[in-house]
Order: sequence, then structure tokens, then C-alpha cells
Amino acid sequence: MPEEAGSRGLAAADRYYEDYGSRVRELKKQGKQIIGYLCALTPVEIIAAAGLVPFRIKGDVNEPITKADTEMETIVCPLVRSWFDMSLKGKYEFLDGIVIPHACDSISTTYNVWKNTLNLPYSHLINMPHSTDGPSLKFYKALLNTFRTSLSKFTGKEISDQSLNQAISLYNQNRAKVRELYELRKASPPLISGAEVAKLLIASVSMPVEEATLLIDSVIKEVKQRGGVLAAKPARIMVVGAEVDDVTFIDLIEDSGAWVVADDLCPGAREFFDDADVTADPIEGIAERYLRKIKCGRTFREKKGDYDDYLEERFGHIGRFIKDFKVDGVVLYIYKYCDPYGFDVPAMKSYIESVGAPVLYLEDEYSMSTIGRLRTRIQAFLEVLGSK
Amino acid sequence: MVYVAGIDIGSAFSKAVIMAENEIIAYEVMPSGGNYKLTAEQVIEEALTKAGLSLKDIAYTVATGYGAASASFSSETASDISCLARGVYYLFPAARTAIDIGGQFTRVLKLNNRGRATAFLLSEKCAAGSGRFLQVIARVLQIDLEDIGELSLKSKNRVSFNTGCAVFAESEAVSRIAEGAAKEDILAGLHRTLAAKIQTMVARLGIEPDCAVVGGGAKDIGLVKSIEEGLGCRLLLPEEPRIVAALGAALVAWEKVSKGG
Amino acid sequence: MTEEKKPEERKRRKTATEAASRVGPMVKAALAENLRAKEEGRPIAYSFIYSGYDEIIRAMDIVPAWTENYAGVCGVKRDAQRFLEKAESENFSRSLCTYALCGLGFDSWREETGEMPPNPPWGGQARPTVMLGSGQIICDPRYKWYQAAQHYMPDVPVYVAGLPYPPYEDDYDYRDVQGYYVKYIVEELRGLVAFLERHTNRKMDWDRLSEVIDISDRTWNMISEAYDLRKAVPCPMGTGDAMNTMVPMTFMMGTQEAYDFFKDLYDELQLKIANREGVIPDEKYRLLWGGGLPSWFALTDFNYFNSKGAVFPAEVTYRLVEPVYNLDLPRVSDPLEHLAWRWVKYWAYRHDKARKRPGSNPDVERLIEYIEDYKIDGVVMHEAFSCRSWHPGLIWQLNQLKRIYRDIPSLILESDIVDISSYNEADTRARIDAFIDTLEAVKSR
Amino acid sequence: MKSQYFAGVDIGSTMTKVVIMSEATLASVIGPTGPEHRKLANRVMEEALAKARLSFDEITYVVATGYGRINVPFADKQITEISCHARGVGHLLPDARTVIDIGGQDSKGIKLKAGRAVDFVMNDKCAAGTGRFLEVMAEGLGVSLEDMGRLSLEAKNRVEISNTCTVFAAQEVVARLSEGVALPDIIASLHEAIATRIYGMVRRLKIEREVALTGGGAKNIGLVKALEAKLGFPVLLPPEPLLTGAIGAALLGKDIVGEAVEKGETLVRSERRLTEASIFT
Ligand SMILES: Nc1ncnc2c1ncn2[C@@H]1O[C@H](COP(=O)(O)OP(=O)(O)O)[C@@H](O)[C@H]1O
Ligand SMILES: Nc1ncnc2c1ncn2[C@@H]1O[C@H](COP(=O)(O)OP(=O)(O)O)[C@@H](O)[C@H]1O
Ligand code: SF4
Ligand code: SF4
Ligand code: SF4
Repeated sequence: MPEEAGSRGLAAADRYYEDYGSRVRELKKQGKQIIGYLCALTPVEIIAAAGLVPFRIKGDVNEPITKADTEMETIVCPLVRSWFDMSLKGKYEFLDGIVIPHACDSISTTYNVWKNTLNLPYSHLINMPHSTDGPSLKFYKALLNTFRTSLSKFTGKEISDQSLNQAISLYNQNRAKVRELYELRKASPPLISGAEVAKLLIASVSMPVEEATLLIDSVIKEVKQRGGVLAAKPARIMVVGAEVDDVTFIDLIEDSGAWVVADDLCPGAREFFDDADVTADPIEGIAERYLRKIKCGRTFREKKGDYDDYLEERFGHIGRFIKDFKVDGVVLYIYKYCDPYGFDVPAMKSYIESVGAPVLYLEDEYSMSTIGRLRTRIQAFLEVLGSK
Repeated sequence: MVYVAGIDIGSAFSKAVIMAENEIIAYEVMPSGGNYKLTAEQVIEEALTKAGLSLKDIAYTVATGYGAASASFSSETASDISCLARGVYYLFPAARTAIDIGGQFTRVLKLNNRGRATAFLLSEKCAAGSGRFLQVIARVLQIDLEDIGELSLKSKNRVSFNTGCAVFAESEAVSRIAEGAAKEDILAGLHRTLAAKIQTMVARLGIEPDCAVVGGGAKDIGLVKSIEEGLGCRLLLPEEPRIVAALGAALVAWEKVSKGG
Repeated sequence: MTEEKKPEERKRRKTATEAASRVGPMVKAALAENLRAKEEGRPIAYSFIYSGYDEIIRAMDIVPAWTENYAGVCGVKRDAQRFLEKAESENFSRSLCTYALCGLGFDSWREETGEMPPNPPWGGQARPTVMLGSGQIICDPRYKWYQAAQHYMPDVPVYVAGLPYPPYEDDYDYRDVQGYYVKYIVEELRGLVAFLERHTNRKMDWDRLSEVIDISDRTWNMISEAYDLRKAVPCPMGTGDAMNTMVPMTFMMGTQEAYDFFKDLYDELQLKIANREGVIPDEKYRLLWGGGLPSWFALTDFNYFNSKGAVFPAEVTYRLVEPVYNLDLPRVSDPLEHLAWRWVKYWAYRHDKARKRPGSNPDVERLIEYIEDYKIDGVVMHEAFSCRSWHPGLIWQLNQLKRIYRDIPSLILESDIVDISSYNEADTRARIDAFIDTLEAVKSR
Repeated sequence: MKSQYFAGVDIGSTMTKVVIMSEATLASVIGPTGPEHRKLANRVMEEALAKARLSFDEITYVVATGYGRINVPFADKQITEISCHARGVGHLLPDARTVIDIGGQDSKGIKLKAGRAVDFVMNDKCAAGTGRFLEVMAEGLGVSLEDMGRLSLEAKNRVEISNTCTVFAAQEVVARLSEGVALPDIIASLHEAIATRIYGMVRRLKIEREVALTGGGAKNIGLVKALEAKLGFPVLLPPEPLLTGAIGAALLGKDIVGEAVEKGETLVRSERRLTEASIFT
């Protein structure tokens, strides 16, 4: 493991966040092959087990989308458009391939566009099912095996069960570290700010998992050492939404007089709270994790029991976060044109309110130009919380 | 000698061009105002006066533009895209791409080697992406529309706007001035915003040299420079870019007359 | 071409074929049948078109309520805004599929008041017994919409059948994976049958299912043959009409009525060809509707194209069948397995062809095929802002078509399927006019 | 206890409003918001003080609100328009459960419980759904803003306005006028268009009666009627809708001071007023 001096702690996380991709650029120079991927539903364990470096493609709120529109419709969710725009602008020129899971319409219906405009040596769509029933899991495992074969064809090397199991445990270690990190948010005021966590986690998906684990660990140590330096603020906020891969929005909330102490986001709790079990057939554990454990709006869960049970089944984890992290209010932050989350808003909102937390629902466009507009809403929401 | 006329009743300006066969002999540009019918009559009248002619001397008149239907004296109407294409081709036979920055829309078109449009794109219908935005800002900054281009070139520090709405940008511009921002910097910021939108459209259609820029927005040298900067190439600019569609309409009229006998 | 703007008194669109003009009453009858079923207590299933389960519902005598269709009806009648607004008031984003929004607006309204919203178009949409979504194909609303609808009808069960098809990839062939795709689909469809038996007290009659599938196979063939006749010059039927004839194709599959309809259409088109009777007498441009669902409130735009000498002999949209005898289906005895094979093979139909042309893919290949077979001069697409299934990728397809095949005039219209506020007739027609000019320019090259 | 005075300063995008209160409103001033928020706020404040015959030092607490709330250097606290309108309406119209505020730069809906905001929605992206739309139209049509409402009541027909964009719609209505369409018909149609947009947004809150209308838009009787038609019942109007936010701001200031007194806390006031920090003596 390269353990360069000074590349640890909050300052390092900040640097990796600001110069996103800097670590894989170095690795590329050392001869590593880098596989870009979209969204937390990509089974990164398999990529890592193939000896490749998975790299999460990130957007940039500060960069107006200009190039993407020449090949991709503006009715695609703005996050995906920003990802694509950054890719077209050469931000990720180091990629050797791209892997796209069938996550949502915005992602899956643009697969052809990604594949054919980036023209990378490797591309693959993981046609992930939407249901969690038995046949769906079986089918998903078959897809993952196809992916496994396809990757080994690309690298010219078999992906052994052993290397898969090793990747699984490396990722599980990483996730355990993230959970440990979240413990620091439970204090009041939290020991680490929401913005610091967001930057760290975003940075962490831009480098090999072992390095990410070390980075997170170093931050935990640093934060514990510095102790309770954060000022008291009147509200503890949880952010719920699809993906937030830019810190601007978290900053905005924290600048308005609140701490972000929990989330159901990617990168964030949704992505890091559930492990892949080490199973006899390693693909089994991976499939279980991505299809059944990760609670994303794009995965359909069958209703069992009555409707309230169903809401609990779909959103119960949010309720538990609210309790465990003593959340005062929830910001439901959804992008325009996002189908999986857009359709969930009424149910999700009513569930969260039913557990006693006020909700601010914001529909955003992933652009700097909307930030000013969001500010007044967030301030007003905090006032509403304050007057309760 | 056969005389024909082309008239373009735009959302912002109305233009008339009089041709003797295929030579321009006179033209006129005036604000469209609220009454298109009246403006249409006035603009052709003025142009005719300049040419020393009257309406009955004109063999054929073709109208185009937003208010084409209001030019009731015209013989027929034609679409702005085909008029633009013909006008651009007449002025710059080598042009294969043209950008038209009008009051309501920005249009980008591709031309073939015979001066016909083979593909085109139109901007969204929000004033924040149109030439109209320039007028709005010129008014609040109390600058003549004519002067905004030159002035913006003096900018050292572009101001970027927080809002995407032309109406709100107006008040934002006012506040920025109050805060001490220079007018040229505001204009330069505005030009960049508009240019970025236009560039995206051009990229989507695919640029082929030479590229011409026409329409009222092309009178704004600051905007033109900003687009050139973004596209990384020089643009062909007619002496009077506003009359290109009217010119094209006159050419359509001439085709009719010369073919139809 | 003058068009009234008042919703109430829009005149009926002129169709080219007699068959297409029969469709309006058919839709009306189907909706009336729904309401009757409700009164008689027969099971009603909210359903999505082209979800591979048409035959199953028909065989079990369950009455399908095609929710997309109902939203489209509201669109055609220009009476969708109030339902869209209701959905918005429920906190659904206006950027989501407007079929779904219209349906959710309608359902939440009906559930809230306990009765149909006032003056519902064509009598309204009855409360369903079950809702049948589908996973993985076509779009997210296919599983999210009914899940969201359950928020207003918590007691109505939802089933989501996974119906994937293999993607077109460079490093493997669909035949390498079709086995497990088919197996999965069969299991999901079996799950659907069990679900329906559980919730509707109907039993599956497997022999009947085989019969129904036989009808639908024959209907697939009949549709393909009838549509192929549109290759004739002058073209006897355009896309405007196909937006009507899609009704028996998508809402009545597996019924004798659908088969008969297309048989009649076939005969009618034959006759027209014999008489050299085209959609328009003086056909100047032959256009391909190259993608996108239509703006249901503005179907008269097709007539506008016609008035300019342009006709649409073919469309990609709603051409959801291929001749079954071309699909190379294995002989299987399980009817569900047959459905699964037909499904997978339909979607993989142009994979082999695409592989032969560098840079191509099945979507682009289909455009090229139609352009050649139907002697096409230009391509028109519609980007409906609210639907992310058929519409993302159109720009790329068009660009790629031009890169690997030839530069062909194209037009992308931008509006929506149901939300009329996204539409401006004058602008649309100005674009059409300009497009016609570009066609002329290219043609006289 | 000697009487305390509270000021609410509402710097809107269009109008600047200042209110000075003790138990009741002592003085209020409404002026246009010029480009120079800062200076103007000062001047309007001075004007209000003069009216109330008070000096600035006598004011216990100043709350600033509105779009330009950060530009009030002499305020003790900034609070959003949403809380201020809620508080103002809670005080003026205690029966109200929902507030619709139509301002120059934004429109919003606010849900009230016990006189406090519990939920809200707002639009401030496109001018087409705000009071600004009507300002632009009035200017284009050559009608004063004050007359728009009255004129629209004389409408006999509706006309279709095909442009949603404020800028283009303004141009379109001018053309309509020149075609001979009656002015009242045009104005009424504009009101209907904007009422539809605002109603569509506010409905997200599950509108409960009574509904109060505030902000400059409430001064427009045509718009009020158009909204009432959408709602299907009459709305409540404060005596001076423009002042609602400023009154709410002043009252919130009073609440803050009251709470501090109750808890026996020393109120930390803004830095500018640090020298007079011991206000409770
Ligand atoms: N002298 C000028 N300098 C800068 N911009 C101008 C000038 N004249 C017109 N414009 C711009 O051109 C636009 C009008 O362009 P025009 O081609 O006349 O449009 P239309 O045909 O829609 O009336 C105006 O909105 C304005 O922004
Ligand atoms: N006397 C009036 N008659 C009708 N409308 C008015 C009047 N005064 C203001 N308005 C409307 O109110 C709006 C400004 O309202 P206001 O609540 O002051 O907004 P802001 O707080 O953003 O300045 C204007 O855009 C205008 O539409
Ligand atoms: S934000 Fe929504 S639409 Fe966009 S990528 Fe994520 S899940 Fe898909
Ligand atoms: S395919 Fe498009 S229009 Fe149809 S339900 Fe899906 S999103 Fe809606
Ligand atoms: S944002 Fe502004 S400029 Fe754009 S449509 Fe709305 S009012 Fe017009």
C-alpha cells in the first residue's frame, strides 16, 4: 500500500475532493487500469477483484453543462448530464473503461450514448433487475457472472473466488470505517461536520478501497484528537435524496445555521451501511448486497403486510437514522427528472412526518445558479424548526 | 427592370429590402412596436422611398418573420429558415453554418453549397436565451443598444449573474451597478451567458466552416467576439446583419418572378 | 390549416384509412367496458402496454385498464391539466412522466372524494382490483407509478414482473445470455399468474392461454404484413393513422378483434394501393417518424405535414412487433416460455444486423432499415420532456445515423405527450415549415 | 416596565417596508426599493422613526426580512420572509391557516399552525409566476399597477396568451392590444394565467381555510378575484397587505426579546449596537 507522507487526514480528503481523480491519475501513470462507473449500484468488488481500479464518475455543480447537450437530451437528470459533461470535457481522460448499472432511466437509457461517445476500450451494462424476489436474485447473479467473465476477457485473467472474497472483505472493512465515522456525528454538536464527511466520502470513491479506508481511518483519528471544536447550532439535519457528489449543498445548509448529522444518500449511508456477506459463492453475497440490502428508490420491494408496514420496509432506515442521530428536520433533496425518487416523494414525506420529523422538500437542478434560491428555503425551514 | 421586395416583420425589428432583380437597391430597419400591420406598411414605404419607387412598381413581395402574416400586401410568406439561408448564401456563398440571433429565438442552421438550409435548431422560448435579453439589459443600464458591443469589450472583470431569468436579471443588474460594478463588466458577463447557450446549439448541430453570424444580435460586437472566443473560430459578419432574412425573402421573390416569368 | 384552440370544440382529425377512424369508438368502448366490469364486480387490472402479459390477462378474463391510454385520452381531449395539477399538489414533480402524473392526479382525486372527478373524459377510470407493473423494461414509471398509486389505494396489490432483454454489447452475443433471460422471464410470468389467481379469484386455463397466444402470434404477423404495405408509393397510410392503429396493437393484443382489425386494415391498404390512392395525392416527401411518443393533443400536426406534401410511411414508435416467423423461435410447449422467447428475440431482432456495420447499434440499424425500405427523405423525432424511456438517446441516434450512414434532413420537435403547456402550435408549425424547406433544398440537390 | 419599541424592516425586491410597533403599530412607511438597498433602508427607517417620533436608540430590536434582508446593517437579526409573513398573518388574521404571499421576486404559500409557519412552498425561478409579471405587463400596456385590478373586473372575454415567458408575453399583449382586443380582457387573462400558476404551487400544501393573501399582489383586486375563483371561496386580506412581512418581523423581534427576558438571558444584539447592549435595565 503506498503510504505517502501527508496524504492523510481532513486536509488530504479536502485535496482529493478538490482535485478529484488526482489519485487515479497517478496510478494510471504507474500502469494501473482505471474503470469509471456511475452510481453506488455498481458492484465495485468485482472490478477490484479483477485487479482494476474502480473510479466513481463525479459531476461538478460549479461547471455549467455545455458539452453534454450536444449528444444527450436535457430531459436526463441533471446529475447524469453533469457527469457526462465532465467526461466529455476530458476530466476523466484516464479511464480505460466504463461500467454502468441499470439503475434508473437517466442512467440506463443513456448507456449507448456513454458507450459510443467516450469510446473506451471497455464498456459494460449490468442489466440489474428491479425486483428483489427469488427469480430476480438468481437472474442478477447470472448477470454478475456475465460481468465477471466479461471483465476477465478484458484483463486476460480469471477472476478467482479468492480474489473476490478478498475484495469483499476490503470493502467491508471500508464500510465498517464509514460506520465508525458516522458515530462521530451522534454527539451534539457533532465532532465532524456534514461537509467534512461529504468531502471525505466523495474523495473515498475516487481511489483504491484500501487507500480510502486508510484515509477515513486517519480522519477519524484526527477528529477524535481535535475533540469537540464545532460550535453548537440549533438544528440537526438529515439529508435524504439520490446522489449528492458535490459539497455545495451540504455547505449551504451548514452555513445557514445547522449541522448535517445524517443522510440517506450516495455517497453516504445508503451506500456504506450494508456489507456484502462472504459466501461460498462470492457472487451470492455481492448480489444480496446490491439487490436487497441497498435501499434505493430504483429497487422495487414487494408489499408484505399492510401499507404502514410497507412504508416501514421501504423507509424504516430513515426513521432509525432520525432517532439514532437525534435529527430535528429532514431535507428531501431531489433532482428534477429523477424518476425513482420523484415518484417516492409523497410516500417518503408522509413517512418521515409520521415519525415526527418536519420535512423540507426541495427539487433542484444541480447547478450553482439555483443555490441562492435554495438558501432562503433552507433558512426558512430552520426558522420553522426553531419555532417548534 | 423588375423590382422585388422582401420584408421581415421580426419580434423586435422590422426590415424591408428592395431589389432590382438580384441587386439590393434599398433597405430599411425600424422597431416593430406593437402594431405589426402598421409597421409592415411603414417599413416597406420607407424602403420604397429610398429606392424612389412605390408599391405598384414591385413585381413580387415575400414576407417572413414572426409577424409575416401582418404584411397583408405581400404576395406570399416564407419560413425564416429558408429566407435566412438564402440571405446568408447571397452574402457569403462559402458559409456552411449560420447563427441568427433574433429577438425571440436564436437559430443555428446548416447550409449546402446551393444556399439551402439542410438542418437547423431553435433555442428555447425563454427570454434569457434570446437577443431580447440584450435589449432588456441595455435599457436598465441606460445604454443605447448600438453601444453595448463596443462598451463590453472594455471589460476586465466579467460579472456573472445569479439568476437565469431575464426579468430578474434586470433587477440584479441594477443592484450590481449600485454595488459599484462597471457597466462593461455586466455586459461582458451577459455576453458570456448568451454565447455559452449559442455555442451549445452550434455544437449540437455540428459546425462546418465558414460560419456566419446574422440577426440583430450580430450587431453586438461584444457578443460576436464572445461566441468566436467560445467556438475558437472567426465568424463572417455582414455589414448589416439585421436585414439578412428580409434579403432572403426578396431573393425568394426574385426566384418566383424569374422562374415564373 | 386553421385549428381551433378551444378544447371543447376541436374537430375530429381526418384519418387516411377507414380502419383508423374506427379506433376512437373502440377506445371509448373499452373504457365503457371497464366501468361495466367495475359495476359487475369483475376484476380490473391497471396495466402497461407492451409488458408481455397481455395474453395472460386475456386468458384469465381479467379486464385490463391501460393507464397510459387513459392519460393519452385526457391529452387528446386537452383535459389533462387539472389532473397534472392535482398530482403536482401531491408533491409529484412536474418533470416526471405526464402519463403517470395524469393517472396519479386522477386516482388521488377519485380516492380523495370517493367518486370520479367531475366530467371525467369518457366516463373516467375505475378503481382497479390489482395493478400490474413491470420491471426493467422501457421505463422506471412502470414500477414506480403503481407503487406511488398505492399510496392512495393502499389495499390494491401491485405485482412487478421483471421483463429484461439483453443489451447490445461488443464483447458478447445475446445468445450467450438469452438462456437465463428467458428462464427469469418465465419465472416472473409464472409469478404473475399466481398473483392474479390469488387476488382475482380467476384460474388460469392453460389451454386457453395457448389459444390466445396463437391469436396474438398471428396478429403480430398480420400487423407486420399490413404495415409493410405502407412501403408503396404513394403511401396509403401515415404515422398519424398509426397513432390510432396502435390501439388494437397495444391494448387488444390476444383478441380476435385485434386480428380482424389488422386483417381489415391489410385489405383496405391493398385496395388503396391498387387504386393508387395515397394519404396525399401529390406525395413530395416521405418521412420517418424516427422516435418519440407523439403529442396526443396535437395529432393534427401530422395533417399539417400532409398539407405540405409530406407523408410518414413508417414510424419507430409503437411498431412493437416483428413477423413471428422471422424471430427464429425455438419450439416450446410451455406457453409462458413461448412468450419469453418471443420477447427476448423481438428485442434482439437487429443485433446481428447491427454487428455488420461498424459504429451501428440496433436502434440506428432500424432507422437505416426503414429509411431504405420506405424510401425516406427525412427523419422527424419528438422529444417529450417528461419521458425518459424512449427519448434519451435520440440525439445520439440521429448523429450516429448521419455519421455512419448518410446526412439526411432531420427535425427534433420538443414538447410533451400530455402536458399541453409545453406546446406552442405556431412555433411548431414554423419549425415544420422550415424543415420542409430543408427537405426541398436537399431534394433538389 | 417602560414601553419597548420594535422595528420590522422588509426589503423586498420591489418595495421597502418599515414598521415600528410597541403594543400596536406606531408608524409604517412604504417606499420603492431602489438599487441602493442599504442607503434606502436607512432612509426609510429614518422616515418611520420621524413618524413615530422616536430616535433609533429607543428601538429595542430591529428585525430585517425580505429579499434584501442581509443589506440592513442596523438590524439585530435577519429572518426570512416566510416566518415574517406567517407571524404577521397570525397576528392580523388569526383565523388564517394558509398564507399566499405574492411579492415582486417570488410567490409563496405558507401553512400556519398557531400563528407560526410549519410548511411552505415558493417559486422564485421564473418571473412568470410572480408579481413582477404583472409589473412588466402593466408597464407594457401603459396602465398603472394600481389600475390593473379594477380594469380587469370590466372584462367580458378571455384571450389566449400563448407565451409564458414574461418578456415575450409582454410583447404579445401589446400586439393584442393593437389588434383591438379590449384592455380589460387582456388584463383579466393575465391575472388568470398568474393565478393558475400560483394556485398550482400553493396546492402542494393542502390548502386549509381560511386563506390570507399578502404581499403586493393582494393589492390587486383582479388577481384576488382570480385566485378566489380557483380556490372556490373568499380569501382574507390584511388592512395593508404590503406591510404584513414588516409587521411580522417587528413581532418576531418582540418575541425574541420577550423570550430572552423570560429566560433571564442577556440579549446579544448586533455588533453595531453593542454599545447599548444592556437594554433591560
Ligand atoms: N444595434 C444593435 N446592437 C446590438 N444588438 C442589437 C442591435 N440591434 C438589434 N440588436 C439585438 O438584436 C435583437 C433583434 O434582432 P432581430 O434579428 O431584429 O430579431 P427579430 O427578427 O426577432 O426582430 C434585439 O433583441 C437586440 O438584442
Ligand atoms: N398598488 C398596487 N396595486 C397592485 N399591485 C401592486 C401594488 N403595489 C404592489 N403591487 C404588486 O406587488 C408586487 C410587489 O409586492 P411586494 O410584496 O412588495 O414584493 P417584494 O417584497 O418582493 O418587494 C409588485 O410586483 C406588484 O405586482
Ligand atoms: S438522481 Fe435520480 S435520475 Fe439521476 S442518476 Fe440518480 S437515481 Fe437516476
Ligand atoms: S414509456 Fe415514457 S411515457 Fe410511457 S410510462 Fe414510461 S416514462 Fe411514461
Ligand atoms: S425565466 Fe424569465 S426570461 Fe425565462 S421564461 Fe421565465 S420570465 Fe421569461
